[in-house]
Amino acid sequence: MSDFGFHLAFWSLAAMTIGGASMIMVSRNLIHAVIWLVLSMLGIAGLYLTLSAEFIAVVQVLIYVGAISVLMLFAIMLTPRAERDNSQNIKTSAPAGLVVIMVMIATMWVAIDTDWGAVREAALTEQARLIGESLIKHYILPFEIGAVLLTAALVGAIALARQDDEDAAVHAASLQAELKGDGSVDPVDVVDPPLPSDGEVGS
Amino acid sequence: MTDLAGLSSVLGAWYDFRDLNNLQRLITEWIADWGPDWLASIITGVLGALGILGVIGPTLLILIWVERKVIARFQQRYGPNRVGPKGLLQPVADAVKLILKEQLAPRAADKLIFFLPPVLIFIPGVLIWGVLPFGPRMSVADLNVGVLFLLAVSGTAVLVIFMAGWSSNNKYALFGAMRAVAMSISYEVPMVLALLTLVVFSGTMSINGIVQWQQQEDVIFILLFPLSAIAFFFAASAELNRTPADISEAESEIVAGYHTEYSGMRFGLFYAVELGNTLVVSAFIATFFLGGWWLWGLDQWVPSWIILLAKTGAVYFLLIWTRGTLPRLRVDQLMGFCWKALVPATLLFVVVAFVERTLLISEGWDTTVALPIMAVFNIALSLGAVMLFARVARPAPLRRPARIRMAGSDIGGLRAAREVAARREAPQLQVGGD
Amino acid sequence: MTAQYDATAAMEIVNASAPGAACIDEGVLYLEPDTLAESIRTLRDSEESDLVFLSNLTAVDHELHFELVYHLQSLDLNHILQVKARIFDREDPALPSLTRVYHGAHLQEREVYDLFGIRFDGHPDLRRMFLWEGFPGYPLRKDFLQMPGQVRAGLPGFPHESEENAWPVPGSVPQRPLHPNDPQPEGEVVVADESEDAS
Amino acid sequence: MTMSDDTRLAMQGTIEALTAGDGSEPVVVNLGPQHPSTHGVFRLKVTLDGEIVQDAEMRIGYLHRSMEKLAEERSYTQNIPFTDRIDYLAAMSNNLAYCLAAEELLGVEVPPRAQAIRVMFAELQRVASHAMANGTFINDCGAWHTPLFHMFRDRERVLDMFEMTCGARLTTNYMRIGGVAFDLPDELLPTLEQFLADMPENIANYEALLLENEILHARARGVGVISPEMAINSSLSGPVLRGTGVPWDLRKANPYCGYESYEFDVPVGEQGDCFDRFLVRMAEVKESLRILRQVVDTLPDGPYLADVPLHARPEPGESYARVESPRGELGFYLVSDGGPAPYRFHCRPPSLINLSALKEMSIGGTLADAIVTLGSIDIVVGEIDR
Repeated sequence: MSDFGFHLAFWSLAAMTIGGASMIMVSRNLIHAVIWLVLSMLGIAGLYLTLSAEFIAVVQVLIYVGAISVLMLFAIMLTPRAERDNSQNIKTSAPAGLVVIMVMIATMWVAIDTDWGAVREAALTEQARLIGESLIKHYILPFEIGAVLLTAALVGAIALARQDDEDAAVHAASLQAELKGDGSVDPVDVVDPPLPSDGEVGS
Repeated sequence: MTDLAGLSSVLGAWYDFRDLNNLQRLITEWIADWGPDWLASIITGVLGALGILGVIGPTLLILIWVERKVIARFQQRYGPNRVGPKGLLQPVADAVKLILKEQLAPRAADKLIFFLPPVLIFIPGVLIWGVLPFGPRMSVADLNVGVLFLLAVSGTAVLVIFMAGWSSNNKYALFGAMRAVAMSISYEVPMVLALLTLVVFSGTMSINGIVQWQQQEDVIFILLFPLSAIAFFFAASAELNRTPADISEAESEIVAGYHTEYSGMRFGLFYAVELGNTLVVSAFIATFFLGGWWLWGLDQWVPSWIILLAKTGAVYFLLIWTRGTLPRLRVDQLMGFCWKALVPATLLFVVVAFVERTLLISEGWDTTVALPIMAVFNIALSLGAVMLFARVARPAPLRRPARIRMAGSDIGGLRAAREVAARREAPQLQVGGD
Repeated sequence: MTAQYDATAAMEIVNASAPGAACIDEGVLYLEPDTLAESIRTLRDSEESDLVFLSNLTAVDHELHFELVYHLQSLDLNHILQVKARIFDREDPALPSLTRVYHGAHLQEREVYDLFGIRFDGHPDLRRMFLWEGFPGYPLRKDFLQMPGQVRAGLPGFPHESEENAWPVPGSVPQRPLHPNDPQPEGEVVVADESEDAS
Repeated sequence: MTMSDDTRLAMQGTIEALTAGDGSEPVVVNLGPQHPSTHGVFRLKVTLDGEIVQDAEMRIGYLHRSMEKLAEERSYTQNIPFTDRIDYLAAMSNNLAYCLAAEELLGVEVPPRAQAIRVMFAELQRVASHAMANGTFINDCGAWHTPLFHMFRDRERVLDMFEMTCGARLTTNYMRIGGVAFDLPDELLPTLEQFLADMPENIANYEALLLENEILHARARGVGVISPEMAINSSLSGPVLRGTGVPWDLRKANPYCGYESYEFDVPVGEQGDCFDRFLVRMAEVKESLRILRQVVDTLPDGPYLADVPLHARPEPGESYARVESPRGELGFYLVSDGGPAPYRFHCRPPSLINLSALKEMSIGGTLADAIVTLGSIDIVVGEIDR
């Protein structure tokens, strides 16, 4: 591919990535922020493509755009509406911002300082195989630890969700008590009343 | 095994309609002679996109007609038969009507996000066609990670659906969007696992590679992994929001789901992409499980893309059939079906595929003997798994049969009811139950 | 065939538990409004009457009083009993609600409240049902249509029976816009809709 | 740090939701008045926690035409067309119930042929109405209209027979006080014979398509359950009551129009869920066909209309007549003051009263279950609002 096409792709994708990322900070609405995040992620996937890293690009889209962003949307939808605003308080976010800026400077310094030699052509054709082999053979321990961690997170999520269920039961009970209190017809009594011969119906 | 060298010598000329790739290659070479090479890549890309759109556009219009006509026949009606010969122009008339209609937006809608989805939904809808192999060398992009690409692109559509539902500021739309998202991330799991079975067994992630594997081994995957094929079919119809899994636009519950607030051509775009996705999913089912463009040597004589279209049509008919016959499942039932039935079943066959692949490679079994044995074994295993599931996972209310008794001379209230219920004779009608 | 349940027997059942709560007038069982719910509960729970099914609940405006009509049915014994209650207070008519006895009275009582304006004390959700809150008047009352000309609601008679019955009643206010084919009323007439053009 | 009013309001709502027990805010969704599965302009306001119905409240009156008041201004015969429009899917049954009430008031004897014709049309109407009820019920379960269109074939043939006889298909206005408006036309009986010959095969088709359908079972079994005690206490009637196992049918309990001379049976369910109601309706269609067969075989000759003056003035008094309409117990309560028009005209609408227990049936189920329950009750909004 010629320089012009490559540069065009690189600069537009870089603009997309950084523009999306900046819009995340600017937008007040969390759902808008997620959508900008998706745009940024897509830009990164495009950058991977320009590096001929098809596998990683596709995985980036699959995981970050298809899964992580959807997960974020779920989290937002499950959050009470009052807490859905983007942060408003500069006092609490300033230290965090400072830390982020420092980390970014450090990363950029390392990135510029490192001597990235040209990648061998052969490595690119069989990325999937290489990644798979290195995961299963070379990095088997971290891989397994990651798997265990994810399983633990899964179990934790289930446990949290279960707890909510009990709350709902309590909620229903309190509603029933409320209904009993104001002297109206109690739906539970009404739905399943004792036989008329045993007692009174609907009273 | 097909003689590929001989085939390509036959397929060399640009006018050979069996392989339209020749045409494109000639154009590319011609441009490369005089222009810069980036122009060639851009022009071939544009040509490919135009080719896809040229295929989808008219096909969609015909498909709407086919679907309406077939459904009408299921329902003892004629279907569209007024506009044009046999009603063929009805979809065109509908499209013109939709374009002319006013496009409304709710006042409280999130305007930008509301306007984007009908356009954005087209991107995955069109991109996904890019990796579909119409022939040995006929796909716009023959990626070596084609399977992953397919999953990644189809996964992004759900985000657009969420945008549409959320920005409408309508509760039906939000319900539809949340249902669509929940469905999509759930049914992606069995879908991925079903495809993983094929990837493990054939050892390639290229879609064309999977077809070529089936061609090489003279077997179609639905025979080897029938349960994966069925699971993929279910998962695909769930992702496509088609009955019996159309909960995200369940008409009787949430009106039209996430596109409730879209009118005019905006709705038309959603509708078109939905139909287009149905077609492309049929094509992928045909490709993965039915051998795609290959059909036991027939592809030597008939253009491969016609074979693919025929198989696609058969799968598409199956999708229409289920839609016309079955009621819709509930949200929790669909989720339960996914996680309790499809995921274990597909997972089982990933393991089976892994074991069988290992036997084939490391033990060096003869495929001509081993594959039929494996097919028989897998079919038996699938049947056993389905029967086990039917026995174990049946919901409690369905375990008792529903009975209708005749009251006879017992007419009255609770006392008569007890007498009728206590009768010893067989009920008039008894359905369901274990 | 569904038999008519003997009103005297029903009266005895009611009066056995609450003396004076029921009386019979022209063969119809009348219940005291104050103890209506208890009396009907007694009739429902009694083995002999077994009136477990509220078939119908409605009201009739007898101009001087309202009459609540209940049709109670026994399914097992297959008999029906008509029970009535009278309310003489036209300004604020009220009656105990039957919702604690029959869940099926819920909607029917709301309907009566909506169209007659009769309150049911103890009803859990007494709101207007067909008409909106704030609708002026109660349509099924006989005085709903009373207008300046003192027209009594209802069809006075067939036109062929007497001259007086020919519509419109002379001197009355038309209840609907005049049709060109209608006989034009004589004398001074207040036209309901002055903006009507000469169609 | 300032907080917007919106945020404060939203926060308050959240705190309320949190103190109420679980952290989720309930959503109120209006099903209707314009909604595909509320069968007219019926509005169900459901409060949802996720997909679970916490509360269901119905708002009605969008179709209120004040028929009971209008009827006080019209003579007894003039009121018959109103009854068509009360339950427009079972106009014949409504005509019949009103005419029975008026006849009781006037003391009219109905000739035997008229009685047989009335039974014939009431049962044809039941076949048509149940076809509609079952078809739309499957639609509410999410089918793509296929069973509905199949069942509409039968309904169409019934409506053709109505048209043949009285000129109207939906609002028939066919019954008269003292009989029916017209005698049967010559072509009706052959058409009816053909219909009776074709129906068993059609019903067998529906049963093959629907009865063992696992998805339908999953959607309708154990959904919208109501106990027989509660059903009786809520004044439910018709297939909804019989679905709970209570064998109550006015055609048997209080025979009118000579129903006692025909052999038929009353199907009852067991569980009281939506599927039982559906099965009861399917079985009732078969019983209706049985009655129709007998009516055709024993159709007497003679006058089809008693000699009743159009301008009838009944004695002061009251009457309450009930029939078993396709939806349940349909009653008309008439009070006469000796005038030419009813002093009070009241209709006991089965559709409205069958909704008494809708809230109890829906709470705890999902939104989809509430829709299926509503569909299984088989409401007609014209009758609810009147």
